[in-house]
Amino acid sequence: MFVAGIDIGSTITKIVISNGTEILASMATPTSAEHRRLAFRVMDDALASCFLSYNEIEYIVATGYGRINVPFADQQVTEITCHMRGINFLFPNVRTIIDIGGQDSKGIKVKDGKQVDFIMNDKCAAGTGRFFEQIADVLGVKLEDIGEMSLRSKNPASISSLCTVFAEQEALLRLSEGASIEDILAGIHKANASRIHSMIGKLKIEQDVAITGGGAKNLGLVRALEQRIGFPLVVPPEPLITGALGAALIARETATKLTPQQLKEKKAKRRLEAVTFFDDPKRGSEIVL
Amino acid sequence: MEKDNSVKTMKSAKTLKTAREAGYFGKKMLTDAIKAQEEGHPIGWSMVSWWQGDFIAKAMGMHLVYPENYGAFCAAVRQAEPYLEIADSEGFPNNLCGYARNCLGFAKSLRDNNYVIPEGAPGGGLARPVLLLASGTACDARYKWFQSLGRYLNDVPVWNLEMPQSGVKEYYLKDNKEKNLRFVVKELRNFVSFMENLLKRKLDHDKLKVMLDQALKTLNIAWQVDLLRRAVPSPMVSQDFWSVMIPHFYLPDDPEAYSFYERVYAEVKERVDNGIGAIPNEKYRMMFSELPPWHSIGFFDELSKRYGIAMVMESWNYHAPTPMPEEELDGVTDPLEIIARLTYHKWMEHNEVAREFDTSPGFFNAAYLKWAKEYRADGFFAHPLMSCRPATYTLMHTRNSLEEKLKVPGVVVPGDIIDLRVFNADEGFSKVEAFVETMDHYRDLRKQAGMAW
Amino acid sequence: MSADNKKGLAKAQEIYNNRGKYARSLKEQGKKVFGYFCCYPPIELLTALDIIPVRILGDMDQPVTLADNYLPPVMCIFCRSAFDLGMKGKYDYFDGFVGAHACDGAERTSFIWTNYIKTPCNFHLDIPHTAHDAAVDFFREQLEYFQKELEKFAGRDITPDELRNATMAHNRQRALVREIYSLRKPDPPLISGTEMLTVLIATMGMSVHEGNLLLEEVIQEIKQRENVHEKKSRLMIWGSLIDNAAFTELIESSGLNIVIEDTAIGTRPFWHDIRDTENPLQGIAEHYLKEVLCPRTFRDSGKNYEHDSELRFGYLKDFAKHWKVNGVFANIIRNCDIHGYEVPVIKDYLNGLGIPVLVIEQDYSTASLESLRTRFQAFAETISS
Amino acid sequence: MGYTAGLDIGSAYSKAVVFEDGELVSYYVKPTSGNFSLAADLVLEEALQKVGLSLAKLRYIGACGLGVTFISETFNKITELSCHTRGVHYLMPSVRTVIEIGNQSARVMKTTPKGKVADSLVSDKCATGSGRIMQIISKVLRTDLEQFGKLSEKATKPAKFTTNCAVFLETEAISRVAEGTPREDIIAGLNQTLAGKIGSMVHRMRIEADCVMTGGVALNAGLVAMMEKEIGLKIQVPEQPMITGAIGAALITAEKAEN
Repeated sequence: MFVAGIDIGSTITKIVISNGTEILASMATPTSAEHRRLAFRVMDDALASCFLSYNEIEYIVATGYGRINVPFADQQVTEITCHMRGINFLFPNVRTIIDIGGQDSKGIKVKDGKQVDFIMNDKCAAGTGRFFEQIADVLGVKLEDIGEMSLRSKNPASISSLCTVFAEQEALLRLSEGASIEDILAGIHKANASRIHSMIGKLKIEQDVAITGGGAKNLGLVRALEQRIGFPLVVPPEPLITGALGAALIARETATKLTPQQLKEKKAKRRLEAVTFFDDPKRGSEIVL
Repeated sequence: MEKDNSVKTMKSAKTLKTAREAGYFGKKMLTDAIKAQEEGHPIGWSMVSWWQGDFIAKAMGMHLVYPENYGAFCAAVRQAEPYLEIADSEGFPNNLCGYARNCLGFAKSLRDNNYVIPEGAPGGGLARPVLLLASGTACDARYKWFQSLGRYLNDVPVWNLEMPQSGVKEYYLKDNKEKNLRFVVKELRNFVSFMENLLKRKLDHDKLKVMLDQALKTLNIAWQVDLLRRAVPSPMVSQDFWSVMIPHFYLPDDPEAYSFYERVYAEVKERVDNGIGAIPNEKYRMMFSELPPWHSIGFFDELSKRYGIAMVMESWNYHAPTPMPEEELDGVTDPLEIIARLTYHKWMEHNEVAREFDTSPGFFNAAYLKWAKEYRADGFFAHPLMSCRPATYTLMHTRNSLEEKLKVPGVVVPGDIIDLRVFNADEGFSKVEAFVETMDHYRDLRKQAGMAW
Repeated sequence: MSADNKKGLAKAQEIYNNRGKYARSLKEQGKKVFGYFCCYPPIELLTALDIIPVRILGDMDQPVTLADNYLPPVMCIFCRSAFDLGMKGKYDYFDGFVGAHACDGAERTSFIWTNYIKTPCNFHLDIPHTAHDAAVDFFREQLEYFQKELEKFAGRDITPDELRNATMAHNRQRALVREIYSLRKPDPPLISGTEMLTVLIATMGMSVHEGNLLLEEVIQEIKQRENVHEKKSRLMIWGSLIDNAAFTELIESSGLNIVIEDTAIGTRPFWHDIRDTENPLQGIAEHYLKEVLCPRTFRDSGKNYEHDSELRFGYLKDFAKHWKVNGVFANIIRNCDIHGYEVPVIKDYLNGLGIPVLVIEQDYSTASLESLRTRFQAFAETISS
Repeated sequence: MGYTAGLDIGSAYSKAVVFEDGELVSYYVKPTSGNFSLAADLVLEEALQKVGLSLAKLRYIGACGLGVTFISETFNKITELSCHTRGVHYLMPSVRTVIEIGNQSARVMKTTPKGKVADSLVSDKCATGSGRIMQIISKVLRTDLEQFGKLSEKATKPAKFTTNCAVFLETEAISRVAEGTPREDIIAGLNQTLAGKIGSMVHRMRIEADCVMTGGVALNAGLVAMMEKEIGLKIQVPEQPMITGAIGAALITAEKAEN
């Protein structure tokens, strides 16, 4: 039985196609503003890579902040549940999950394979990928390099502001004062780790603790968090796709509960063409993104 | 330019000799409590209740410590952050009162250490209490916070003292004041029976009377120091006041506090007599409201140095009240009633000004309207607090009233009592630098309007 | 106005949508209208003089602008919003204003309100912090002053019978609201949280008699319903008030049915009747201090933390049981101290009963609602698994 | 009197002006691009070069702005509020109210007939009411700030923004695009949000005519129009609205030195 999970995050769109036991295809590509069209594009690519068609996929679960914009999905599930399922599948001993996404960060508590509590950051970019992106941009370094660079610091700079816009200025001031980029980045990571830690702390941290999402790829952040929390974190081999994986797992679970007839009816309801604002001549706007 | 960090830790250079001695009283409160506990005396954690509960508890042999003061203390030595973080992860919203979060974090660390004060607690920590004495005056935090301490001080009872805070108009309704006082006295009696029950001992009325007499004397002399501060140039600025306020505010019944104020008075008087200002080149006089950034008091030294600004008077609620009119205490012998009248007077004493200026609430903004003229204020320094709404709610209104009614302009520099992140000294300096021109302008306006200063 | 031709829920919706218009139409009929803050001012006294009490609410749909200069942004956003509407003239139809020391926010906002928004009659009620007998006496004495001020304004006295009748009418309203609540016990409930909110807000802008008629119509209407609402996980709301249907709609479209709300526009003003006492003001004072269960009133502490929690929140256990609650949403309007301090204890207490709690500190703005959807959906997923 | 230079080294733009005997003779503006020292050196050099001057000819340098400490020459530091007030007064002496929207905050200043700060108000420490937002959103919409005015005029149903965070405002804008909200409506909504925020500051000041708006954002005619509606007064915009701070810095410095 083929199933798929698609996770449209604020920054990256991820997809997992599975035959029910193993992953056949997984992809991650930047999210653009036009989710519907994007969903088709990544799905088309993923299907092509394992020589499948939409009709052969029994059940598709969409998750992530753009989950409602996936016309061909059979069901929408929040990324919180999907991350939990993905991590629980990979690491059954994990009790606490930290997900650092592009524009939010979350903590999830798991007990006996069930989600018992969760928390999301509150309308502030601190502790999210967006924060690091802005800082990397301002400092003129590559986003994927900042973690490693921060680990080379011996004397982390003091960054007090956790507002991205003001931290940006602070970083520039420190830079102008002669602090090295490494030290500034270390300061930035420290400040964010402390912010994330106090958010997760509300859930009562229990071992094992896993970190997922784009933030898990930032080694500097992972180390800074480990230092705060006091023990090592579990990092999945491909932290970006845990949400999509969880979605695929849910898809399989749901599909097995349905009769072939029900599955067929579901599939018939899928919309396989993106009718969107951008395709609608009546709306007549010239925005190109 | 000084670096951000160094500004934040700027300690204040106190100008008065006596102000430099005042630190003794803060430490005394904490260490006396720990000693008292070792000797088996009951400890109470008390909110500032403007002397409503303090003397009664103390007269019954209870030793009081003040978590609010402890919050300011932790902030001043920059050791509040770890406690704030604990409170945060306990689930308390991080916009709650900074003092409260500091205390909740400390209480959790106390419980987790089996009620033995953890090593390294600032100032030796707060001894474990048998009573949490809350207050309904001024703000909700001061009973909600103690109520939520139940999580960590499992079986310690909370008592909440009542104090009416009527609107200005309501205050003047016929007989209302006496009715309010009757309510307070009744509640104080309830408090006494609660305490007698808790401590299994009787209130010693004579002892209470002695403490009260001493306290009224101390408050009186502290008030006289305030009167001296009307002098130009200002003999004593806020940086000094924030140090010397501790004894009268927390320990007015302590004879040591009284003799301390005698010395403060003498020192300030000498300055006034000889025309000596607390700061060199006083050019502008400002009133400060509300609680200061305890971690950065040195900011105000810098304002003096750069712009010749003297902070001549500060939040009314930390000052000793004007002495009560004699007829107010005529024939009153019940110490509980004297206490009720004292605290009520402290809270309502500016209502007359509020009525004159047609502004409400009297208790939070009217004092500045009176003082602007008495202290010849050129400006109003408003310090909105990120984590204290009650102290911040009326600031804008006070500033608006001062500007409209007395042509005294205000400057707003946001910060916090504890949280270091909000206060930006550089931003503050640049606002004040421009504000200096504004004060000049309003001086001209007051002159044109024929006002006295 | 068109509300006249409508009945029941439709009428409630109409008035909910046009509160100001409706209040102005009452004035055109020669009625006096008073605004009041929170659920603590005893509106029975207003009713006794045929004055219409209109509950002052904010507007989550309108950005706060004018209030910035009087109430800084660190203040309670609900208070700021309400005051902002006042400054923008949205409440210019008030003949009177009743402020209350319900919490710091309500108290200081009431004071500032009277400085900048003038009404012919205004009164501030200093609600005591405890429910001790002395506090009840004190509050009753204040109500006597309040009554005199109202009588002065109306130019006539309130007879004891008038006050008694007014109290009975409001008790009747309380009973009717409780009856609607009981119609939320079935699964699915006969009336949604959103409909309930519009009904309650509508009654908070009309005379008690009209309100009672409306409630009777609503009861009749929903009793005849069949399968109007879907079965979903059952949610209790506790905490700061919600006064905008966009919020409840968001919740109820995220896989949850709101079945009961322990808030100031919910059970709190309606759950207990006012006792008939020899001096009617005594029963009123007792009711507001002892039976309106906002955590703003300090109740003497229990023997220990568990006992104290039980004394303070035990009634929630009954709510949860009788309304078959699957989860609780603890709603904290940002900077609401009264509810903010309770977050850990309410979590402890309800989790102890096996009930999951979703805590959200929100910004009281419809524009930021959509970002909460994932949380409600994830909570629905959590409690249904 | 000779030559005086004024510098305003902001977080987004650096500006330099040169005065000769009290007359503005040259100015130069360029993005700071994260390097305060370099930007400061560059703008000063360019401004001098435009009138063929060498650094040695300058008698005084006055400066303001976030990056002021990174100026390598000896200079006189003056607070931005005074500089902007004074700078606007130089360009338009009849002005009594200045609305200055910088990269990080918005300020409203009332000026005395002599160009001193009679009263001032600075927005909270949040990027919402600042030019930074415009910059971020213009990036999202791939439109120049100068186009904002024209586009917002075409709006039919302005989008709603109420988040208080610049970063999330960006997210909101992206979501609006994704939902199909026309660009004009997004810009108009953004202008409305800012106009409301800054308008309330202006109300607080009980402003007086004439009123002027400065800062790069003043080039957004849509915002200016909405502000005018909000405050009920005509708002003027200087030809080059970004250099008022630098002008004030030069003038105040020269004046202080002469006295």
